Amino acid sequence: MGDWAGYLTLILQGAWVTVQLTVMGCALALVVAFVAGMGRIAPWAPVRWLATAYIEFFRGTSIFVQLFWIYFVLPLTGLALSPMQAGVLALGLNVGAYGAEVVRGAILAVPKDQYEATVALNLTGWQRMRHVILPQALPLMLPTFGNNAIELLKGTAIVSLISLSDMTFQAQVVRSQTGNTMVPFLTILVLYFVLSLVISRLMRWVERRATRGLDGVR
Amino acid sequence: DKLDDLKSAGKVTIAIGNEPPFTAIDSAGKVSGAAPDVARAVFEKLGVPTLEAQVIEYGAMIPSLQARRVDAIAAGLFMKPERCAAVLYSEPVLCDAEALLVPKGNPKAFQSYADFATNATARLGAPGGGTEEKLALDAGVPRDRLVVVPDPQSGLKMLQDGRIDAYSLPVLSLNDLLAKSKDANLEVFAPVKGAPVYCDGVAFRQGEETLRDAFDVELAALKKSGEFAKIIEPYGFSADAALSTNREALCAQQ
Amino acid sequence: MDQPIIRVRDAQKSFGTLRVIDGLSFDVRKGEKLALIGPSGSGKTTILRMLMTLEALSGGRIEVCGEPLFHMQKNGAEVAADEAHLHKMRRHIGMVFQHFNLFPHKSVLDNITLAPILTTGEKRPAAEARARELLEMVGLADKADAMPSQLSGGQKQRVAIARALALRPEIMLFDEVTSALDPELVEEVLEVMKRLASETDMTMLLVTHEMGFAREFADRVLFFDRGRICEEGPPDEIFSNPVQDRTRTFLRKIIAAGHRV
Amino acid sequence: MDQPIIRVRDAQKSFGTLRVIDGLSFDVRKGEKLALIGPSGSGKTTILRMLMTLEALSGGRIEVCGEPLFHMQKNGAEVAADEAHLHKMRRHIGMVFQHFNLFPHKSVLDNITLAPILTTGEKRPAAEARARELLEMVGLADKADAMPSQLSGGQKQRVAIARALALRPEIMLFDEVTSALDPELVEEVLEVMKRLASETDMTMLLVTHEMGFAREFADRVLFFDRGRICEEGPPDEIFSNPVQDRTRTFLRKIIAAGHRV
Amino acid sequence: MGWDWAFAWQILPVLLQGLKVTIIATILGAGVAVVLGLVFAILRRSSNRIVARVTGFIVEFIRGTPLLVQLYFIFYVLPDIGIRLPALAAGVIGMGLHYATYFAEVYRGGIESVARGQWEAARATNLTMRQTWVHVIIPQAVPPMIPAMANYLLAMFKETPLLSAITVLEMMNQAKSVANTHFRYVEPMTMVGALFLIVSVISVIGLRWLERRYGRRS
Ligand SMILES: Nc1ncnc2c1ncn2[C@@H]1O[C@H](COP(=O)(O)OP(=O)(O)OP(=O)(O)O)[C@@H](O)[C@H]1O
Ligand SMILES: Nc1ncnc2c1ncn2[C@@H]1O[C@H](COP(=O)(O)OP(=O)(O)OP(=O)(O)O)[C@@H](O)[C@H]1O
Ligand SMILES: [Mg+2]
Ligand SMILES: [Mg+2]
Repeated sequence: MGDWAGYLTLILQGAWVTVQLTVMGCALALVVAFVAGMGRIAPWAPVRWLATAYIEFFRGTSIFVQLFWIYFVLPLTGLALSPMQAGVLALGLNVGAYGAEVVRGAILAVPKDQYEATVALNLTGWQRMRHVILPQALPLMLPTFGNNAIELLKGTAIVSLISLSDMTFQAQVVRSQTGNTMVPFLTILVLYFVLSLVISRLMRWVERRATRGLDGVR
Repeated sequence: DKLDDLKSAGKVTIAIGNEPPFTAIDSAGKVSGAAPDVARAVFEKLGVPTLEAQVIEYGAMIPSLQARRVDAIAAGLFMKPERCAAVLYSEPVLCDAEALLVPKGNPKAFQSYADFATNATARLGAPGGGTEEKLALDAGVPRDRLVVVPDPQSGLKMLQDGRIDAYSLPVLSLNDLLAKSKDANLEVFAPVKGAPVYCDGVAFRQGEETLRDAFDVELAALKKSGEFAKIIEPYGFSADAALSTNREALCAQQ
Repeated sequence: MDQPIIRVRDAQKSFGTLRVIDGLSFDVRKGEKLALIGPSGSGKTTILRMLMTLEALSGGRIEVCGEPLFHMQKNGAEVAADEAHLHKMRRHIGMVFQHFNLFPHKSVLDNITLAPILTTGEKRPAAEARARELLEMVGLADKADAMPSQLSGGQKQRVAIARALALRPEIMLFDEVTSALDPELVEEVLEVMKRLASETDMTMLLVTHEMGFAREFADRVLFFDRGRICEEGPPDEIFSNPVQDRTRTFLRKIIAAGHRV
Repeated sequence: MDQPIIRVRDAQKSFGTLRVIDGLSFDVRKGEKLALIGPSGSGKTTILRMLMTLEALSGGRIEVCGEPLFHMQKNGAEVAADEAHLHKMRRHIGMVFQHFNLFPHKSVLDNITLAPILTTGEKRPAAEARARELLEMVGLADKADAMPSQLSGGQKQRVAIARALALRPEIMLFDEVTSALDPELVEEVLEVMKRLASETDMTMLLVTHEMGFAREFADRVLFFDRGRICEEGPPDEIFSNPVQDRTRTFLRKIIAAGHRV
Repeated sequence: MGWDWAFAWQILPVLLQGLKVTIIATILGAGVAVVLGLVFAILRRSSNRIVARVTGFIVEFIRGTPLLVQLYFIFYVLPDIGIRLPALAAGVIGMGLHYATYFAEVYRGGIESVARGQWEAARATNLTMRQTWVHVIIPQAVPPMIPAMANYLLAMFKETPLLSAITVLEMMNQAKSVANTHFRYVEPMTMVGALFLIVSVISVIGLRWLERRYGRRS
């Protein structure tokens, strides 16, 4: 039972997998969130329906079901993904659906006044979005995005259920090797917390940058 | 065909359960255990030098094989008629009887799965979708007293904590678990009365008969040369048990 | 020029079942300064917003600079205008809002130059030079680099006026541009508008509750009531000698509330 | 009665490092109608809010009805008032806010009866009878069962006045009670206040930008500037013949902005 | 590997059995979260700095780490210190504790959504603190909270599959068990997904109704 260094290495390897899943999952979620979120308020009805269907489906079913489906059922149609790909896809699509609502909400939260000013100044649809609406919507999204990123980090724990060697999975391995339950679980609890702290610090920094200049006097 | 694919890839991926002595993965990530060691030896002879493993819950192994997540299962997944129908088994590799992990002295005197059916407060732990669960259900143990345990370590812990009265796995698995736990308050009762002896084989996907047959040929050679016994006996398995039976008999055995 | 620059004919506007503009017709000559007054809810804002194409027309017809605003020719027939047509027509018109609607994330200068650079393809240096001229005109030459949040209400509104002017519209619409301001700050904005009225030949439409200013500023006053024009004429007539009962009642209330007429 | 009902002595108020009220002293006689005027940010609202105990005093002393507002006797020494003392003192004072602050989840009648029933233990039938009387007085007898969201701004403000009166305060504070209203609706509220001023001997303090009304309503005007009283006197003097430069500038701007004085 | 209707029909009762456990766990968990969330919210507002800080840290820690690991901890580690909870109880407490940290935020938001003028009007009409809470603040703070709470209820519902890791026989566990015995993942997983979706869609319709009724509109 003495090989703690080895076991810690194992957990840290898992932590690295967790970090990879989180980063790639967040990247996918971000892209999907913007596409679907703007799709939901697009002027073309079919785009809106598609975005709505995606969002409602992924928010309506449990991430477990999505993960198991992607992992076990999708390959039967010929699309076999590695556990890592399946994990990133499930996490990204799931969190992306929540993110899409954030994007939509933030865009709609920009006062209608601002939109009207852009009409009065004769900007085109894309110019309105690009120069006026999105720059103001972004700071509104960031705090929730931060929370979503932490949700995604926590979500990575369930990929251990499809036997991806993330941190939680490795803790299980250590547990079965050593017969000790407390130490590996306590270790990963702390590690998860540290990772979530890193995310929230990072997001706060991004937020500060994004709002710099806005409301300069406040 | 499949064997050519594996050869050209130079590696084969198997499903394992991380349940010593059948299968194990150590802190460096190295795969060992009787089943993977045998599989490795045979695949090397077939010209596939590298063996990789994915740890998968027992119940998910066959679906994973069907979903092409792994090329084969070498995990102590015992042959049974339904399984034989779902996958292609090689000739038998590892044989073991069922056992019960119970508190020292077996205070409630459990000897068979039927004992759990008659004792109205007895709770039995077993892996989900495993042989033991099936046997217990067939013996009349009600669902609510048959606890689905996710992994051996959890089963041990639940027994220590008094959440279950006994935990059922093959003999050697429990011996290994008990040895690791160093818990003097527990003992292994084996074999479970009325439960058959089971053997596993390496399982392949339906339709890949040529691969399975090629595997069988090399496996038979391995058994003959005595190398087979050298691999599995250090883990506590009996080579004779595997030699004295065959796939046909095992697949017919309820 | 004889042809009116704005021509509203039997305009209709409903929100749901609520008819807000009800068969409205009027003309505006080029260069005319028009004040729109009337009780709350009578549709003054709505008509300005329709001219700015912020609201669609429910019925009737509006022409601006000789072209229909909400209609266009296509294959010989007249059809509803598409975004491209509206985009073209909006070049004629600028609008200043009650709540300024400055872009809070852009500096004063960027607020003013954004649209010229994006819509008329003006080069940045040229746009900035003109923006500074306009800031000079509204008395805010030193605020070019400030953010809107650092300005007082009156300053914000003056920037908003400069921003609208930067696109060189022929018609300017002002919707209660001083009613969100502290009383002390009202004057500086009205000052700018007076200057604009006297120094340019821009056509200006003004919705206001400041009767005193309307009187001084306008060539003609339209008194709105329930989505129609109830009385119109030169300011002196309307304010001193209103013909309609409704106009009289309205003016009496406004005066009682402490406003000077 | 000779003793002033309100006595402010060297009052101080800071928000962070910003000194908002700066050594302010004044008295109010019982029954007096006082108008507080002055530029934005001069501290008019703040002094009313302190009298209503919505803000704590940073320094100095305020007495209401002969008792210190923010201080009390304890074991012979004067200490900071506790909540019980403030609760007792608040009985003397009522306040009407710029944005009405009606309780949106309660009917008009419940808005008015809530406090009497809860704080003075009045019985419901008595409280309702009185509420209906007050509604009659403000001209809203038929709105007893309406919800606030169903009322116009002017009606809301009249309910707010009735709500404050229901507690029978000796002193009423009004903070720009008409500035959030449409101009047409201002009159109905001022009407109610005029009647209140002439029919009761309540002490009333009024912050307003409606100079015309202030002149008509007040016995005395305090002109605030930067947290102090810069000039005070009868309305006719202050409005027609201000002594201070600051007052003159302020009045000139207000007049230029179209307000009648 | 196609879809087998007969098999689907045959396993439906078992899955519905699991759905019942899922719903019970969700409701009990929500009950714990509602109460505990209020406790967290109150403690966090405490004027005692230490109490507020410590509560804040606990809340952040719980929210920053995965529920799965927390469940492992409660179920497998707590017995070491003599706390042995039945599986369902451990699951309910784990979920309740985890979501209490979210509910605490909902309470805070609800209270802050009441306009400042309402506090002032209550003060000006001389209501006591208790009267202000009971008659003015809470009646206005609770309705806007209802949609958010219903949202989290739905989220909890979708996270119940985690309880399978601590041997609770909820719907996902039943499905896995069925899948394991019959070596078919398509039907059980798809049906679990469908059942989740059905319950979610019904809940979302209910939620929209709640939002219309109680939600605040900007
Ligand atoms: N988007 C809208 N949806 C529904 N009704 C609207 C909308 N915009 C305006 N209205 C209604 O149309 C009527 C006319 O509104 P409008 O804003 O044009 O009046 P106004 O004359 O500008 O009044 P005010 O002096 O108060 O600004 C009002 O009854 C108003 O409630
Ligand atoms: N809660 C607060 N925190 C910080 N500063 C405040 C606060 N309340 C008021 N102030 C500041 O105190 C000063 C005086 O404010 P006050 O509201 O009393 O002015 P006022 O005379 O009522 O002005 P107005 O005519 O605009 O209502 C202002 O500079 C204001 O910004
Ligand atoms: Mg208007
Ligand atoms: Mg004020």
